[in-house]
Amino acid sequence: MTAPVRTRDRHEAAVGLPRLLWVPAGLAFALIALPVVGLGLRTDWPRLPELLLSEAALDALRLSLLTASCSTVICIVLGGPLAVVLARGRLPGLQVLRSIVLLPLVLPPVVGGLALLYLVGRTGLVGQGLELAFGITVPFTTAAVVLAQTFVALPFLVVSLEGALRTSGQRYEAVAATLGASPALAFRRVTVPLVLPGLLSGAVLAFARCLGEFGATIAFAGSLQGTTRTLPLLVYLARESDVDAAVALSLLLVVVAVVVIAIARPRTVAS
Amino acid sequence: MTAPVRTRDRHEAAVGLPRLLWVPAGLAFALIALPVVGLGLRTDWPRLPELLLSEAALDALRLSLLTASCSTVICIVLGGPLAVVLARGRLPGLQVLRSIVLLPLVLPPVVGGLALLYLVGRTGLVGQGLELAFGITVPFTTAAVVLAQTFVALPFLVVSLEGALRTSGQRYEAVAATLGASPALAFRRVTVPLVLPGLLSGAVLAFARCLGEFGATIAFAGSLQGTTRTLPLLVYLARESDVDAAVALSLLLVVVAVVVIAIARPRTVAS
Amino acid sequence: MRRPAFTLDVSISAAPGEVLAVLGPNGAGKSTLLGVLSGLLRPDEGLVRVGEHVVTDTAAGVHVPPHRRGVGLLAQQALLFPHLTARDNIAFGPRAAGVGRREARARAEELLTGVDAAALGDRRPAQMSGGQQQRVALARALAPEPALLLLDEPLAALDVDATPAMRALLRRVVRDGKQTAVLVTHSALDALVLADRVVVLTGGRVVEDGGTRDVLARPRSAFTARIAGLDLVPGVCDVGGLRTPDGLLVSGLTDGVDVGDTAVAVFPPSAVAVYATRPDGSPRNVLPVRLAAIEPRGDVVRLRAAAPPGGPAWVDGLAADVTPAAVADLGVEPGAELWFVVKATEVAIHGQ
Amino acid sequence: MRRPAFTLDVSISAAPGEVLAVLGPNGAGKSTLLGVLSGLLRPDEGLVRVGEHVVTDTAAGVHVPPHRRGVGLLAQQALLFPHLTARDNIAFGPRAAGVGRREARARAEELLTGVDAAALGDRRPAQMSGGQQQRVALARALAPEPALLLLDEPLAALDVDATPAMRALLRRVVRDGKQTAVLVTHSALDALVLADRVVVLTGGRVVEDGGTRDVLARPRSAFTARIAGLDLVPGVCDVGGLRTPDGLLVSGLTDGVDVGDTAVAVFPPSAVAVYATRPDGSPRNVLPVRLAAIEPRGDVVRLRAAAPPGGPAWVDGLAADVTPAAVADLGVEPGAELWFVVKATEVAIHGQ
Amino acid sequence: GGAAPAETDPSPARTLTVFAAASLTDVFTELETRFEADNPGVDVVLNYGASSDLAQQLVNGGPADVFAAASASTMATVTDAGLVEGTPVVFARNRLQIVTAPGNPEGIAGFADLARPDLQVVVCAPQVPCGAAVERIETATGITLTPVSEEPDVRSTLGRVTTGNADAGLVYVTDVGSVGDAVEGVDFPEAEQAVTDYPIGVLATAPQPELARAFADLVSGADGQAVLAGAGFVGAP
Ligand SMILES: Nc1ncnc2c1ncn2[C@@H]1O[C@H](COP(=O)(O)OP(=O)(O)OP(=O)(O)O)[C@@H](O)[C@H]1O
Ligand SMILES: Nc1ncnc2c1ncn2[C@@H]1O[C@H](COP(=O)(O)OP(=O)(O)OP(=O)(O)O)[C@@H](O)[C@H]1O
Ligand SMILES: [Mg+2]
Ligand SMILES: [Mg+2]
Repeated sequence: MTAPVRTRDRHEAAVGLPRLLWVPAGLAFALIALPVVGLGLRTDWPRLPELLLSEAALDALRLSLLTASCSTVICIVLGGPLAVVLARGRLPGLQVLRSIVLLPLVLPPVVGGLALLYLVGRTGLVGQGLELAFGITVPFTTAAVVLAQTFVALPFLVVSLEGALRTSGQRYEAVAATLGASPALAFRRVTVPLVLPGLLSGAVLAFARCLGEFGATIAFAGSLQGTTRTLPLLVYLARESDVDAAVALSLLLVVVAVVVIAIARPRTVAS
Repeated sequence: MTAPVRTRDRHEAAVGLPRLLWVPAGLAFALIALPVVGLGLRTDWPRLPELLLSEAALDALRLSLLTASCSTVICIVLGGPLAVVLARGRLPGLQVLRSIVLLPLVLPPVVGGLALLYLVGRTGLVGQGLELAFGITVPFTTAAVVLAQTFVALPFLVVSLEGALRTSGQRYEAVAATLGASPALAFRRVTVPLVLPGLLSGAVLAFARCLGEFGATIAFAGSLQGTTRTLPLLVYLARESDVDAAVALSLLLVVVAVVVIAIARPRTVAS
Repeated sequence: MRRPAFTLDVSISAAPGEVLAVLGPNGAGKSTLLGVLSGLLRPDEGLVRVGEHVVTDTAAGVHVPPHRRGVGLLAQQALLFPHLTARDNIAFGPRAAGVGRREARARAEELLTGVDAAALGDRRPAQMSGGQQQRVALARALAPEPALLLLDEPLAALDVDATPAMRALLRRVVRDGKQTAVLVTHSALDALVLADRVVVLTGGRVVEDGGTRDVLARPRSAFTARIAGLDLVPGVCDVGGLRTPDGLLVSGLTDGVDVGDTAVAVFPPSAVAVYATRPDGSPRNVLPVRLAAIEPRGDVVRLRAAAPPGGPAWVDGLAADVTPAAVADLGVEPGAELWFVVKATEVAIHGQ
Repeated sequence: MRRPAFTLDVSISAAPGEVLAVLGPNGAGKSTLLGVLSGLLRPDEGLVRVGEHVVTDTAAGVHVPPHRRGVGLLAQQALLFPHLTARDNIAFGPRAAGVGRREARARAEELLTGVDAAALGDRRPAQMSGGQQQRVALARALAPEPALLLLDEPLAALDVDATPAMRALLRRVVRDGKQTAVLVTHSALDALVLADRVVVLTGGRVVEDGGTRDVLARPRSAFTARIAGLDLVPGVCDVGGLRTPDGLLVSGLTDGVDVGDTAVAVFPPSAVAVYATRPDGSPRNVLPVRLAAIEPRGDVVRLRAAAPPGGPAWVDGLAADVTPAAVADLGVEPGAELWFVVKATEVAIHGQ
Repeated sequence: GGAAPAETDPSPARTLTVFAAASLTDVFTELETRFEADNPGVDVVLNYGASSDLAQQLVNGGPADVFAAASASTMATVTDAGLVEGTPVVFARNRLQIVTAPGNPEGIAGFADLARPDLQVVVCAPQVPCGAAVERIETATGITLTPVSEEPDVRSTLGRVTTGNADAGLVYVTDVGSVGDAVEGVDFPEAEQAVTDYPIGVLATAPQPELARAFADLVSGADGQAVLAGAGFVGAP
């Protein structure tokens, strides 16, 4: 059985890995881990508690967690359907749509932030409309942070979920249809549970990207303590005056990320 | 048959998509596309040729393409095996390794660059060794750009490939083993072809991320025309004095990305 | 329905409540046919009607999606939902039809018992054996009680204990329920027990179509004869028998066929006597063959013929049922040259 | 080998060059057994030896990986490599063994012809029918000529034309080649044609083990009797026959069993006469049954019994083969109450 | 922090939004505390960033009361858009200093030494104010540097030297002061020819014009100047 969702039988003997793989895998791991370890070594541990427990740091941490969570939820709610349409839809020009979805990845985040400012800023196309119609201004609010994060993180979710949808195929949806399930029901009861691992790993990627987001946020949402100054922005500011503080705050970011991912990931694997 | 690699039968009737999905999918697409369109509207088209054909722009474009390609290749060569080990290996603590691989995603790129500098810089742990042993200094060279890009892009490749490996499962490798294929052979002739779509979409993600990379490059490699100043760095600088130029150069980046992705992607789908 | 190197071109119909068996060699287009009926495949040209409703009409551009056809399909591969337990797999269809959770589970429980898998209710597909999966898949296909039920080899992979029980269950469901059913099978027994009518497909075309008993008792194609366990020789009707392509006359009783018509000669393997040397005697049909295989079957042993060197090709595949004692007396091994002898009175010749 | 609610506990062996058939109901552990032999599953406790080499020994912590066991496995699911053509699928094994590309393709071509799929060489699995995939999978398993070949229902999903041909091919390969083979099947015919010895598994345990003919001619378990097409009644040996659990005496010829031993009474369905009313006469064994199913089988019709209300449970599943004319005379429908009558001379009683 | 800065809330809890160049972080954070102490019920919200980004935000409708830029040209972007009330005031100036490893191991004495081929020198890119200053000095002295990198901001330039990856760099005096003993600053006379101005302006659209003027006054007033001087800035002209 294909069983993306299967309980691994503890009796299944591991299919061996080619030995040679371990060398590049080790190198790749070292490339990622060593710089972070180096960062840890540079850290001024005794000063750490003071730095991390400052009001500014706590504000930023709270804001970072809040906005990254909101953005991830929005990414799932909007990006999930987009991934399904890209993977399953039969539209002319789907190929072009697919490339466009990747654009926020290529755009330097600051430019992405500027693009958002041009669009949703008070003088922007959409921004003017929003202000006239509802009296809402988006930039420099926490909503702007969420928007900026969603913009940069959306492609992550879409691309990994689309990959999972493609790999899992449509066989089970076809079976559901022959059992009388409407597309909506088949989607809810078959597609979603089957691609849950893909969705979760996409969500983890998106969350991580949101947590680390800097350029688009500072350009679009500004850097206001408690409202828009997330941890990465605080790191940037701290660097102006105190590199040690910046490093310490980065480590906080790293720890938060590892904790959140460790909480989210097990389900990916167990299911 | 699971057939991630199958020729789609043109007779297969599409399993319908729930209608309601199109609304969030459209929203998600608008969220990504509208800012970019807004950027296009802001562009000073008459000045475009002059801006894009300047020596600085051409140098940056050449450098960006060169380094992003190199980095993507390194990501595949190193990250591919790492993904396989993470998806298939049976090691205690794999869960932790898996979270660590995501760190470059969370770390603000500038901090990532700093971390690399601490490690491979002249006074860094590895950097000192390199200088003593081979007289090599890495920062301020094109190699540093590649290193910085590889560092930030590696998780993309690893995570999406690992997802594909998990979804495709190990059934076919088990079959290969019962036919007498060693793990190395099974890897080459079964695993790799089966996860090719996942590998390609991971590579596209990584390439896009490399192309847009700014923070780690500036912090680690520096910014010198022809050697380390890639397009995003040029965009960032240009924006200090001339926002129009920055927007134009960003559009160049966008066009390059779309072209490269459009060339790379079709294979993902056809195969 | 056209595919590279394969074209399905059939016209079949089943009356409401009728059970239609589809027989045919591998690759004949049986699964493709069910795909078209269920709506999972779109034919290049064609019209499919279920009850009063046209569900596919390529001329008019009609293609009703599978879930709105009232058609259930048990595909050749079980494809149980890997994330659901056996019970939830079976309850899926009734739930999709709007049946309440409790009622759907009760129905699932009942069907689980029906397919003799009551103990497996809480298992996921990956925790079941091949035959267990097949049972649950059958139960799942039966659960929504669609107006038209399409079953692709539903009894494959089942053990001897289960097969009669499942067959009885299917019979109950499709005969007593007022469901119309199309059943793909490789077993004459399934067709005989379950089906009113039989369609035989070969190479994407209908080669036989009729009441189950008629078709199996008077096969017109080599494939049907093989399924029915009969020997068949094709040729042209001649006076007193059938003239084979190489000119030999097979004597037999003609039955409403005119001389010169294409016809087939049919006889049961049990009517074939086997000799190691050419016998002299009353039987008119004496065929030189090479022994291809010896297959014990319960009380008798089936000897399967192949064409002898230089002999006619049409003897290939003919079977003779003899007693084990006779085989011992003959003392033969595959490859030996033998004579198959059939009395003319045992040979029925009918038109094609 | 332990799993929740299932434990496989067997000890089997096959001499070099021997073909061993494994029979058993669904979920008996047949596939699990092959998994352990091939090395894809690690047993909790156990020892597996292939030729001279110990390949699994849980006590010593030995587990040779599958690809170094010289063991080939055709699993229950075809699982053809979806990215390779049929030809490349078959050539995979020889290529893995270091055979040159050209030679491997030649071997693939030969096997493709052997499984009657020569036209499919360039097709991908998704472009083949179920039976076609099964053929290619069989060819793929045979291609590397492993010392020990494990085949899990290799002839399922094949059409009647193909089955004898594949059986002959298998026979050629496993009998003439010096390969040892373990063959899982649900068909007595496969076992009789292909296997020297038979092992019957039920619920993870070996219930019978012996020469194919012995086991099938003198079944000791209900399952084996069913596979062999015989009727079986379990009980205890008594003077002149077999005493069933509910106290009835089934008369028959005892055969080296002592009174008081557990034993089974075995008789062929063809020896069973059927009456609508209780007959008077010489036959000693007169069993009241309820008719469960009527199955036409070639020349005869098989009547399958179920326990009548209040009657003994062990009659459930007994079969009687009668002529179609007799059925017409009886004029019965499933559910009718009948009498099954067997002469004592037809009943063999042997120990268990 | 707290309430969204866009709100014009007439209640006693008033919010003053100040957009300031990131290099002013320390100074303005201190001045924020003072201003809030002097004006109870006022919450100063500071938005730090690259001057050019801040200018873009303002041009695109960013709701600020005060803008303090790190260069005259970025302030010009905002005044050209007609967003500044009156004329911006230069409240501080900054000049370049050579920065080297502690103890000046390479013995760098003046601007001319930076052209030595054995040295790895980093400067700011000409597009940013500190790089523009370097360019002016180069023109004035006729000495052309061949830096290994042209950084996009002063902090990056400084970071190169603090981490030991460059032998010398050209940064603002204020930056050298902020990192303490990690580096050593070397003054050179040509720096006086390329002083960078820090202008401050009250926005025409300021929701809190009086408070804005008060804040600008604080910065250019004695208190502000003292804090600025403490950070190494040269006072207003
Ligand atoms: N996707 C495809 N592309 C091309 N040919 C195909 C495709 N799928 C099936 N075929 C061919 O169509 C023919 C009919 O296939 P189908 O699955 O209907 O056969 P079947 O009668 O069900 O056979 P079986 O008894 O083996 O299941 C076969 O010859 C097969 O090779
Ligand atoms: N992963 C698993 N977890 C728990 N139980 C399992 C698992 N896989 C198989 N089983 C159980 O183990 C038993 C043996 O399964 P196995 O597949 O060996 O049966 P089998 O004899 O091959 O049956 P079949 O004839 O249906 O193929 C079954 O009862 C099955 O339900
Ligand atoms: Mg089929
Ligand atoms: Mg099995």
